[in-house]
Amino acid sequence: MRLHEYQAKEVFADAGIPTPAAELAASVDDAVAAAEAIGYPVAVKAQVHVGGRGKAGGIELAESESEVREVADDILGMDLKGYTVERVLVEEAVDFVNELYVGVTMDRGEGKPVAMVSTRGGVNIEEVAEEDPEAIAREHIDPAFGMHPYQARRAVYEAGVDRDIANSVARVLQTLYQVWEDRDGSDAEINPLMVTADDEIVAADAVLNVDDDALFRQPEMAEYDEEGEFSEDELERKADEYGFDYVRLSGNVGIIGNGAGLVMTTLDLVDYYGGEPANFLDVGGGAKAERISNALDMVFSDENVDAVVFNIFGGITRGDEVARGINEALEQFDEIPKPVVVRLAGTNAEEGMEILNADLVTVEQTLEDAVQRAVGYAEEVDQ
Amino acid sequence: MRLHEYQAKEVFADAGIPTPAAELAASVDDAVAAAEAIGYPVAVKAQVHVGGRGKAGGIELAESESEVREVADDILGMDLKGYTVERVLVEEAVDFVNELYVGVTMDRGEGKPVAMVSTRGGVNIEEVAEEDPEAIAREHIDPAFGMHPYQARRAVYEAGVDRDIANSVARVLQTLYQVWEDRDGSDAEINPLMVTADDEIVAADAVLNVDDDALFRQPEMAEYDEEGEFSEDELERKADEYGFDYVRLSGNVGIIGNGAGLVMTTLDLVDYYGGEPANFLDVGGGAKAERISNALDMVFSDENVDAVVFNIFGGITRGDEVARGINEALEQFDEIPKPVVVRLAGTNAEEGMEILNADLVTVEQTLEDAVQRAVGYAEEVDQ
Amino acid sequence: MSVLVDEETRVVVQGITGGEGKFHTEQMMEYGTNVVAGAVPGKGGQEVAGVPVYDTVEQAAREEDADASVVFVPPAFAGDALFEALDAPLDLVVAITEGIPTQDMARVNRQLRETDTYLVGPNCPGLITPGEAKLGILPGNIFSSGNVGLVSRSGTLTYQVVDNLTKRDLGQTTAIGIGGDPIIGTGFVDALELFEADPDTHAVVMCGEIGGEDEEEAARYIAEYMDTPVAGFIAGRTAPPGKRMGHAGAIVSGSGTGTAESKIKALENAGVPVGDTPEQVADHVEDLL
Amino acid sequence: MSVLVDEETRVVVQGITGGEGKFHTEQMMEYGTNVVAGAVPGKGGQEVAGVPVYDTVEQAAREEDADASVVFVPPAFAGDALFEALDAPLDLVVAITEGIPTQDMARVNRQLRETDTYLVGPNCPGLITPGEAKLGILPGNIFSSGNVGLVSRSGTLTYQVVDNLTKRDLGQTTAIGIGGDPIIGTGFVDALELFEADPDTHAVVMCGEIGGEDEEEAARYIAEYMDTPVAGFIAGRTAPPGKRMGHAGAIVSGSGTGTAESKIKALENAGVPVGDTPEQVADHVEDLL
Repeated sequence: MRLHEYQAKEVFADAGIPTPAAELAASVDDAVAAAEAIGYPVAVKAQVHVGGRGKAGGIELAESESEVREVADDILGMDLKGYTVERVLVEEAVDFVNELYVGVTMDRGEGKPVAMVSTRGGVNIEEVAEEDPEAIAREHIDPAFGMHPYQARRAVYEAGVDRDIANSVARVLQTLYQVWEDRDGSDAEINPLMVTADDEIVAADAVLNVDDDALFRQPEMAEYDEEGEFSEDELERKADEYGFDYVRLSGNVGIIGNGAGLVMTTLDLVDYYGGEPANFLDVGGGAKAERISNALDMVFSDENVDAVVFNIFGGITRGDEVARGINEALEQFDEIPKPVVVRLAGTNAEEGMEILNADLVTVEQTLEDAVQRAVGYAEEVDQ
Repeated sequence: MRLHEYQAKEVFADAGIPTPAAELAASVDDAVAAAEAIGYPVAVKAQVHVGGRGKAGGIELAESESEVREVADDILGMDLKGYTVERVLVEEAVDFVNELYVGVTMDRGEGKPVAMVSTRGGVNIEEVAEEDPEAIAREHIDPAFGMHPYQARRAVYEAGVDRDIANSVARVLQTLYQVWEDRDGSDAEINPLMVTADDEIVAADAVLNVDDDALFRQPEMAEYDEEGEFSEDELERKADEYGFDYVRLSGNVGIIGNGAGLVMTTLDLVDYYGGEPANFLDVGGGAKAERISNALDMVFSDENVDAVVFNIFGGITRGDEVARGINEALEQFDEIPKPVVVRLAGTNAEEGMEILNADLVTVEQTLEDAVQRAVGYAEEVDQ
Repeated sequence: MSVLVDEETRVVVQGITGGEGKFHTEQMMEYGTNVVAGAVPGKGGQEVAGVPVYDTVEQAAREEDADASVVFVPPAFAGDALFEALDAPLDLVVAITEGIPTQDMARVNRQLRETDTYLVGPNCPGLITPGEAKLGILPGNIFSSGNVGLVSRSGTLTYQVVDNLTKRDLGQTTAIGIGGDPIIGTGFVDALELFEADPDTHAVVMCGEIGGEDEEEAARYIAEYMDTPVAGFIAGRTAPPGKRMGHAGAIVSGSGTGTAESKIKALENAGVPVGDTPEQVADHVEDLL
Repeated sequence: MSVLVDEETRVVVQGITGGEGKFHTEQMMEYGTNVVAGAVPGKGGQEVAGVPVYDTVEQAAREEDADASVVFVPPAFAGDALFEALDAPLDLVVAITEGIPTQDMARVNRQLRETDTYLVGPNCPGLITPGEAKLGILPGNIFSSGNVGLVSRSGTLTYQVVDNLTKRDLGQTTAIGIGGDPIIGTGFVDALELFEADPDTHAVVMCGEIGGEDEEEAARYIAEYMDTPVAGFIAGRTAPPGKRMGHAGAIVSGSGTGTAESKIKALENAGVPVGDTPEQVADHVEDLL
């Protein structure tokens, strides 16, 4: 779960990290009022979950009331990489002499948190990591002890941060780690951490992503999620409601399966046999009739989809239950919206095959045959 | 630093451990008012830093206003093992069916915290530990991770606590550990943890001792210390003010030295040569003139003392500074109150010997000689 | 022979009184697994599926001489359950639970490195030595006994691949589902080490997927240390960057690490034939034996 | 020969810019100790007593090839300084600081067990190999080179005993003040092991005191493993129960453990002659050599 900039800044500020004066605004008038209260110049920043907002025109400076009115009007309602901007953060524009980067994330390979500092802040840090890995100082954290203060200092000195501000930056990094740990963060980042002419440091942007699996013990973060996105992809929002792992793609073969690895493999096979996957949809383990019906609804609702492959290998999931779910879902239609190819294997697969209504779906015995048949159907429709 | 029962209960209750309704009272009228508010029966408990208050008559039950008046009058102002009772805790008397013990302390041998549970609460746990060590379940805690919930449960089940209340007791133990860790405890204890007929559990007594070395980061605990003892031994209070490590004993040879091991050794030698040590007084490392003067003041103020041995082996401490301090301190007196034997060795010892005013003190070259001389003086005075 | 589990393995089920715990205990016992106890705080003294339940794992291990556990404890309490299992101590802990917070697993992982226990999972189907014992939720009927070791990050993909093997009479020594989470106990390299040391395992199938660098690390291990031949499969060739493909661990990073391409290349460079389809994996195994 | 330190030992002083740090750096260098650097956050680039100061211990260790540190950092920050030293990593860390919170030391001690570093202290005078190097605050002039190893929980008591030895020409290989805190790094047993392995140490003096069970443990070690003879001294025979005698660790428990009597008995049972006075300790050493 990803917090908006304004939410992450609230959390960071509460923990003691300096952030610029700022107010959230949902209308041009509110934006102007906020800017008047804060004083000029201000930055007007789109609050949407996309990276590179600045380059895409989602962040603008304004020196006066008329400028605020103009840029707020531009940004509010704009489409930013598929997301409609419904709110902006109006923020004191900080006069900086330097931009740093500080971040904390989980290093999967090591199975440990890692804290990072760089003097090359204000730019895409992943690019820095590729071009010049030495420009980022890294400290691995022992998850039993948490971050020791000397580790924050060492990372800061190692990164080459000026000695005058080193202690303040180390304190920010230490606090950022604590927030990351306390809030079950997956990533926490300040980029840029601005340094002013009189050696003040200010978090000019803020990222805090929270581990979805830990939201049960992070009620405050879960509340932030409620304030979340207004204009996600409609299908992805539906998947959230249904509780599916779902990723929308650009092809025309809809894919439903059980288990992440098997669904990915089904996508790969669609591609291997010359088709294009329209989505990743995992119904999970032990899916019952309603889930099956919801999954079909998802894929049918995607207008890109021309044919569907339904691939189940039952372990906990039972083939007979899946078959009943498919029948129920399809029997509601006078005409089946898109051709559906079904392949059942594993637990109660034979029973399932018998139950399936062969008037409504095409049944195949192997994964390879099922995928090829669905790709064939999709090509036919496409022509 | 040791908290009073009422203070420890405040801390435990804040952390979520159930404690009985209670009020502090410094007068009989206040005690009665408290009892009326709480409802009868109540326990009236002396708030002084001594163990075994119950047996010594410092805790009494009262069933009515007249009884409260009577016992509060008895207890307030009473002398309990050398401490005058100035305040009592008036507390709801809990109707219990069982008494448990839970505690957390540092196991020096292992260098790790240890959590303990026993179904033999309400009695002196050190006696239980000696008579029947198996009656106490122990869990060593990894100080890197803190106490895992399974450890609290395991200790509780291991101790044989009834399954009906096991989870509640485990929660109390987990909380007690957290308080111990968060507050830099040296010992935290609930004895007895009472179990009522309807399986409620209540902390009927509370011990929390805080690591003196950690008070700098425990401002709330330090504040409790201010409310602390009213009637400690006057000399021990003086030692606190001066910042000396001081222990008062029952003999008549006053002892001043630098370094705990050497001072203990000096005490042992006084005993070995037939004398009786009056105190342990360590002036610490690098003592300057004022400290020396304060130390002499301490020992002279002890009316039991008949002679003083001053034993310094200089490392950081410089013999010449010590000698000057002794001279200054003694030159104030028209008559030296008690004979002082001085032995200086180590850093600048020769200079020190020369500086010492031989009219005021007896100088000896070795530790053994100095102790024997002081013991001799004390015997002379004693006769 | 086999690795990690056989018919002698004495199993305690953590969370045996829950719906899933009870169901799979019965399934495991039906398959022949030697389930000797359950462990659930507060439920000591009960019986489930004919085995005694204890309040703590330590009691269960002590009283019933258990040396392995299968964990069906809900995610909020699973981290603690794993610490408890490591501390019992047990030789093998299989964590089926999905959705354990990552930071909990980082702490468990830290402790794991100080023990001699094998932790399989979490978020895994478990492992099976066909004809002897299964610890977990795998459907026993698709497996058959033989000389192929299998290690996989995915559950149902494992079933698919095993199905292809079994249909060609390519039976298995042991199949291990190591789980799809970002932080897991036993990884590819640990499993490959075990198979390399097992004289009855004549070939190994390794099913990887996008995300992380474990497959690349495994490829280095295979090139350097393995004599037993390995065939590979990598799921997620068509996964777009930055999207989580079901498994919390299955994500190609924005900067392009963790791709299927890089993993396939690493394996092929280590001499591991990688199948484009599960069927091709079975072809490769036939060639290797 | 010697244990732990000699003239080759390359020392970084943590907290070198403080009053005590600076003073004792000069004293150590005057004695001949090879102090190569200081480490103080924010003071990198400065020079103290002619040696360069670095912001981190790791930098100091890397740039100046240091293998040991002496810690004069104030108690509130000392725990962190010790973690930093262990992580540099260094072979030897000597913590002079008095008053480090016990829970901080429990955490340091936990980490220590995962490293190969020797931590001496905290709350100790340090250690000295006469004529070669001292790391700490011991007065160099009372020591002399010879064949007696010394290990002690107390500072000034060490000086007293050494003085008695030196005056009889009983010089020392190395003298180690292990410190008087409840939780310390190197204990009696560690030090005795080192002396037992040192061919030049022909006898060892062990000065204990009341509190804890380290002396009893040392007695068991001596009885079982040591060929080198040991003489003992125990301070605190007259200490009353329940009172802290200066050292945080020097306390006889209410239930009567940690007494001088028990320690003396344990040592004597292990064949260690225990002196009633420091002078008698020197007598015993003469007898043992």
